[in-house]
Amino acid sequence: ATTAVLVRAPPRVRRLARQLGVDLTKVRGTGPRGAITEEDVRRAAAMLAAAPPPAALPP
Amino acid sequence: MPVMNMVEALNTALREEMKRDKRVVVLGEDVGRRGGVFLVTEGLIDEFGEERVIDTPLTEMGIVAFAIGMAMYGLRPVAEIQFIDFIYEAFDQIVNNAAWYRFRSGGMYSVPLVIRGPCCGGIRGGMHHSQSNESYFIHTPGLYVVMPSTPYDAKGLLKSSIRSDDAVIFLEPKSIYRTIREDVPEEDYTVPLGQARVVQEGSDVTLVTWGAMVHLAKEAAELLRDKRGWSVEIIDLRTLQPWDKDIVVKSLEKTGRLVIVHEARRILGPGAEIAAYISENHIELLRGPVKRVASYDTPYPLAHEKLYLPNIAKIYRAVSDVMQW
Amino acid sequence: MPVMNMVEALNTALREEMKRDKRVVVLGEDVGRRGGVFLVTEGLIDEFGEERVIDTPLTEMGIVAFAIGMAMYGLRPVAEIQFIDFIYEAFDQIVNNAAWYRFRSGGMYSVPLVIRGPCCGGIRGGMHHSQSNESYFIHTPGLYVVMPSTPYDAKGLLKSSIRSDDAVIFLEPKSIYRTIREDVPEEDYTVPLGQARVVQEGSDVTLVTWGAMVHLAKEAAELLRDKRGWSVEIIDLRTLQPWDKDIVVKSLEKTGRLVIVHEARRILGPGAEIAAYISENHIELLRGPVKRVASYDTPYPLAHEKLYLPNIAKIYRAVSDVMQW
Amino acid sequence: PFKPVEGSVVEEYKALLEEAMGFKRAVDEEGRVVDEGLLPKISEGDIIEIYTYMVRARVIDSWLLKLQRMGKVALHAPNKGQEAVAVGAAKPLRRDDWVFPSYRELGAYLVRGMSEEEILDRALANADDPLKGSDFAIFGNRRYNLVPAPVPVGNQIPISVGAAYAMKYLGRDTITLTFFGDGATSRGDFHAGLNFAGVFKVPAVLVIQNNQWAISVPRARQTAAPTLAVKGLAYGVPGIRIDGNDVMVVYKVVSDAAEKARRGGGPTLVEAVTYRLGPHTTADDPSRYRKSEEEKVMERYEPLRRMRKFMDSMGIMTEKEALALEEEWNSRVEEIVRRVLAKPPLPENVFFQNVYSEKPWFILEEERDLEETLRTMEELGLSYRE
Amino acid sequence: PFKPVEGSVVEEYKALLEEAMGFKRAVDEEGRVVDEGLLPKISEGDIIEIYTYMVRARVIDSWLLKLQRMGKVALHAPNKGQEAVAVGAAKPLRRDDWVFPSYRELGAYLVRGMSEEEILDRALANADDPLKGSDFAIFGNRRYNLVPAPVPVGNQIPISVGAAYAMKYLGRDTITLTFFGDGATSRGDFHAGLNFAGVFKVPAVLVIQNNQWAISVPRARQTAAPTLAVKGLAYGVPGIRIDGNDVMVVYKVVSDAAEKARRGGGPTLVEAVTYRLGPHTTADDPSRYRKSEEEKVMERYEPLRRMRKFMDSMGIMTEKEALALEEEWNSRVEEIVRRVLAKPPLPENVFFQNVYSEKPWFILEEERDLEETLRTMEELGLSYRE
Ligand SMILES: Cc1ncc(C[n+]2csc(CCOP(=O)(O)OP(=O)(O)O)c2C)c(N)n1
Ligand SMILES: Cc1ncc(C[n+]2csc(CCOP(=O)(O)OP(=O)(O)O)c2C)c(N)n1
Ligand SMILES: [Mg+2]
Ligand SMILES: [Mg+2]
Ligand SMILES: [Mg+2]
Repeated sequence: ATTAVLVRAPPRVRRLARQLGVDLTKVRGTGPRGAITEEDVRRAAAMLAAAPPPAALPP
Repeated sequence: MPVMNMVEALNTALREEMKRDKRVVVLGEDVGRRGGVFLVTEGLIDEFGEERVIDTPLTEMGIVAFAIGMAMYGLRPVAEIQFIDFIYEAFDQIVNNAAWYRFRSGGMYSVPLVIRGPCCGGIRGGMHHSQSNESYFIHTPGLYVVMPSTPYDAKGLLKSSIRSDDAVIFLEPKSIYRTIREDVPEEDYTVPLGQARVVQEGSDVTLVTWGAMVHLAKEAAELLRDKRGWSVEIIDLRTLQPWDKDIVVKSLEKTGRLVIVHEARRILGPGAEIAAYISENHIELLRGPVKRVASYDTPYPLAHEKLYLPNIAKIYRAVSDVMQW
Repeated sequence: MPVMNMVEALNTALREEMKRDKRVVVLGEDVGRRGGVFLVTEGLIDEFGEERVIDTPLTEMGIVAFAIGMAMYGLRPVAEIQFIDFIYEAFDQIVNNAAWYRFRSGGMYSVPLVIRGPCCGGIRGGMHHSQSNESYFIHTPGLYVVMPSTPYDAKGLLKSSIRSDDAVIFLEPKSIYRTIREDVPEEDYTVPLGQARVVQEGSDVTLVTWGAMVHLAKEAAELLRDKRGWSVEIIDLRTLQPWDKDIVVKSLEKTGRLVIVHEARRILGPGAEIAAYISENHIELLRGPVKRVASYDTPYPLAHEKLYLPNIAKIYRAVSDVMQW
Repeated sequence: PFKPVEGSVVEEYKALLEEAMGFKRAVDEEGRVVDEGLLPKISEGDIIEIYTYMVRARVIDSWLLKLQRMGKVALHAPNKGQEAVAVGAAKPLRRDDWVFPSYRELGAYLVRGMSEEEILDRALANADDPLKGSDFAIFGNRRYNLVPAPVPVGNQIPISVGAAYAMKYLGRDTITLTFFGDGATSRGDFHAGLNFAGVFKVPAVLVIQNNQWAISVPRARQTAAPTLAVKGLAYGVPGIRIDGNDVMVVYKVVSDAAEKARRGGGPTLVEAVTYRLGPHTTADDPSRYRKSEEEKVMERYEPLRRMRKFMDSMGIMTEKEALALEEEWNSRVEEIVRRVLAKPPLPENVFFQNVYSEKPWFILEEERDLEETLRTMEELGLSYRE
Repeated sequence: PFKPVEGSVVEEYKALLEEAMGFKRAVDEEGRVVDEGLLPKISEGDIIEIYTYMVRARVIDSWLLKLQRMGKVALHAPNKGQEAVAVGAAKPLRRDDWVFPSYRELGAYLVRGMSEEEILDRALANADDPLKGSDFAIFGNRRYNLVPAPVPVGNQIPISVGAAYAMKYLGRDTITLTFFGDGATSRGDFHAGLNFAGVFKVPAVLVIQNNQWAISVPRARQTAAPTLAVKGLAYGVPGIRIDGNDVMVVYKVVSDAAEKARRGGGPTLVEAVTYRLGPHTTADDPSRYRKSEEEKVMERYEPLRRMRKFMDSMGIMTEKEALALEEEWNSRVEEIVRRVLAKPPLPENVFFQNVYSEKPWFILEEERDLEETLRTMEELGLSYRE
């Protein structure tokens, strides 16, 4: 029931990512020990918003 | 309004409470003619006599147990422990009886006792005249644990402690006994137990502290503002148990960053509970780690106390760390 | 391999160490003819005589101080505290001397002492025969604090403790003294201090615990698997100070969720340090809050111990809470 | 200070030494009066009352043992053989004096006015338990100025001395009476308590129930001093050694010491020599550390038998009548036990009360946590009762 | 147990009582021999040596005071007036005996072989401090079997008794010598220590430096017992009261007690009556609680003056020669002080050593934290030295 990828982000950042629809496994952390910070998530969210919507995945 | 240092404020509080209430008695080693080694009880024996200002034989166990008996019978004893470092002989009596007699007796007996004494370091007192051992008491239900950081609070908190129906451990940071002077009203006032105070407002990081560290925190905050432009909110807990969680949570809602500064050692120091409580109940408020600036987990070293205790550099580092998040 | 309960395993450990090393002596109240009230020292007096298995006068302060002197002179005393709840009279000697003599003497004297005794609740022992007071010792640098959860570990950890050059507080959860039996090798083996053990692997949540709670945790994990399909990793710390942070961090890298279960009270219970350490150094591993399942912050109540102590329902709730994150 | 102590003080101390190493008794083990002067001046009615308290103590003691075996009482510390100390010492006190018992003073509770029902409520920790189920083996009730003892042996000693100081300070003419065992004399609390009692000359009577054993540790292992009473001398407190199985001498000596204390004459330490005829507690097995022969020899000295012989020889009550009293009380208590067993248990959240005078936030949070837990238990079909 | 203590024991105790309430002295305050039998059988050379140790103790004591006033020593507890107890008790011991001092035994350290330089290293907590700057006012060195005292008053008493038990258990013929103050007799540790000493009949000599004061609390407030030696009787330990300012009787009585202990005769409690002529510590102001007249009267009893008169009258050394010795040692120590003040301080991370036998992970983490902190301090231009 868990992801195999180790995500490093404090709970508050994880919550924000959920709210903004950011997939944390795809975010590069700039915080201590490479952890993802709130700013990292906001930046990723901004890029998501700027980028064109992804093509539908093949079934 | 007279200007007082903490020793004078405490002396005044004792004097006023003894005048107000015949049940208040003072006891301990050298509290009589000597007036206590820091002179907190100075002059009381002249005003109230030997039966109310009691020089005891040299045993903390005896002092505390004797005071428990007095309190159960209806007095309001204020027991001085000459240095809080010497309290351990009394630990059995404090835990089992001062803290728990109400519970053990189904509420039939209470122990309205104040155990007070100089605590904490910074005056080259060495291992046995410098300890910050509040954790042992915070972990013991039934006790209030109090530590003032200013003369004003010292007087108001000691009065509340004497009037409380529970046993109070009242810790006096001796390094600021005489270094801080401020206006202290002559009239009767109290500072309620369990309520913290915002020493200064800030928006970037919340610094929770108490006792002499409040003043260190203020210095550090200034440096952080000047050097880094960060705005530090400082909270003085004043009562360490029960601690004022609401004021801390409210501050964290603003800052999202928490640093705790205390003279007690780090491992199971009071900061451990604050950090644990926040991460248990309000972790979503945190942008990053909860940092503790505490003494190291060694006995108190006479020769290097300035490196052992929290200092400005350590606070500076801890705040810088949490500001990375 | 003989099957033993924890009492038998401890008795064997003492017997073997006493055979191996003449410096090992046992002392305490009723440890001689009576064999200790739980029979941990049964038969030792017959084998080793009154000078090595010493019934003392009734004072924990005396027992501990006397043992400190023995240890400083070169013996390896194992001092029994009849119930660990009675240790407070010895607190002064434990803190100032057992824990700190090495430091105070610049390393010239050490105190290779083991203080052991039954701890913890669950057998209708009431306020003074049920306490889990390990926090007081964890907060005191210089001490090792150990608590086994199985007969195998009990033997191996007690041997390590006796051979350690530091003072060890060895806590025996009396509720599982005789309830768990397992193979215990006859040969000499030790379980190293400071190393935890993964009791069972899991992927959803890390449950850190020790002593009798290990067995409760196993029951709860089964229920959680059956009812909710969650996979619980259980870590038995075995040594509470210094605790094995690496094993916990490694587990959190997998699960991202932490629940701590202990019989000690919550406020500044050992769980506070674990939670604080993780939120200070590894908060980025956490998906959500660190939950503590502990006893309530009241004295131990005889009449309602089952509601006071951690129980399966409380663990169930705590895990359910962290699984929401 | 550079000289010997004055001769008169040395003489005084020699006299104290004789009292501390002697052995006062009014009535010997065969019920014969051996020292008229040590018989208290009390009426026949008083004597019967005293004997009745001793009988009631023995009866309720045996019921507590039975209830423990039935699993109803968590633990009991038998009183058998020590009834004379508890009753004889408590009887001469006033209601407004304070008594600090240990855990073998059922007789003292009864003398103070506690009923068998109240004792059972406590022992069973039911809804009427005044101590709210906090601990076992401990009794006390403020209504009777009977302070619940701490379980840590001897803790009550310096506490009681503090209470005595408070009485003196407030100008009351009350006193404290404190009980503790031979084992307790080794604890720091004894040292502090006796020393403060001496220094502050408090109105206190301190009674050692020297029952020869501290669980398995014999009296001789407790201290190398020849008696326990002699320890008083280390504190400037007179120590008197008496036959604790002779209720008459206990009454007389404590009564005198109490009046002396009341008049400002300071504290007295009384070593009451007695013997524990049963196990230490229901969790103990004395055969591990003492021969049953010893117990048999000691049966001869036990206080009820002696009182029966004494009353018989004095024409107060025949031995047969005296034995019948025991039967009678046994039936009465059986009745009470039946009633008490039917009482409801303590409420589940009782242990959140009385931690503080007012509940701080964390107690309130935890009280809510308990409610939540009880709900979860119901959901999961778990029960916390055996 | 139901009988009085045997007559012979009572008689024995009466004799003990006389010793405990008496006052042994060999030489009076004017240097006159008052009891030949209490003079130790030692040579003139020994006497000069003993006097020299007393002189050296006084000299280093005064230097420690000076250095404290200069801010070099954190705190000092003056020894002045009590040199005879420390020197007289330590001198008869063997090198392999263990000494547990308190904090007024400079003379004992010297006798054990510690040099002035070593005392100063310790007091200044410099790089050569064997106790590594851990605390103030405490001295000790394993090399001399001189165990550093705990600052909590009296803690060393039961610890030393445990060490004495270990000696006996291991079959050694060594003993322990323990020093403590009049105030220390009130602590639980005294009670436990003396009681264990009596019960286990350990080879120990326990010396009370009864200097009449515990800071401001006079001896009479410490206990209502007429002497402190009488406390031994509570533990079956003989208590002997002596003139602690008469180094001859201290030597004699401790020497006898030590040999008795060595031969398996058990422990002895010695109450050495003395007087603290200075303040309690450099942080104290005695004028708050005692009249300076008292001190003046007590000067007459001080031990160095007495020794000079004694030696003069015995033709061992004139008073003038004896006084010159003090001058001589003062110059020597001045030299040493100069050298010691130039020594480097302890390393910054010294306090992470000796917490455990091996550093656990959290100590290592914190040691790194200190390094980091020192770097930050440098960056910020902060210093931790005054
Ligand atoms: C401080 C402390 N240590 C140990 C115990 C366990 N314990 C309970 S009763 C007892 C013996 C007490 O002996 P004594 O004082 O002679 O009283 P008695 O039981 O003989 O009445 C012991 C060791 C305790 N209750 N408190
Ligand atoms: C347990 C403890 N309580 C209090 C103190 C503070 N204190 C230091 S010395 C002292 C008085 C000691 O008196 P005494 O035992 O007579 O020794 P003296 O100083 O006279 O040599 C006190 C109260 C202490 N060191 N330890
Ligand atoms: Mg109060
Ligand atoms: Mg007994
Ligand atoms: Mg003194």
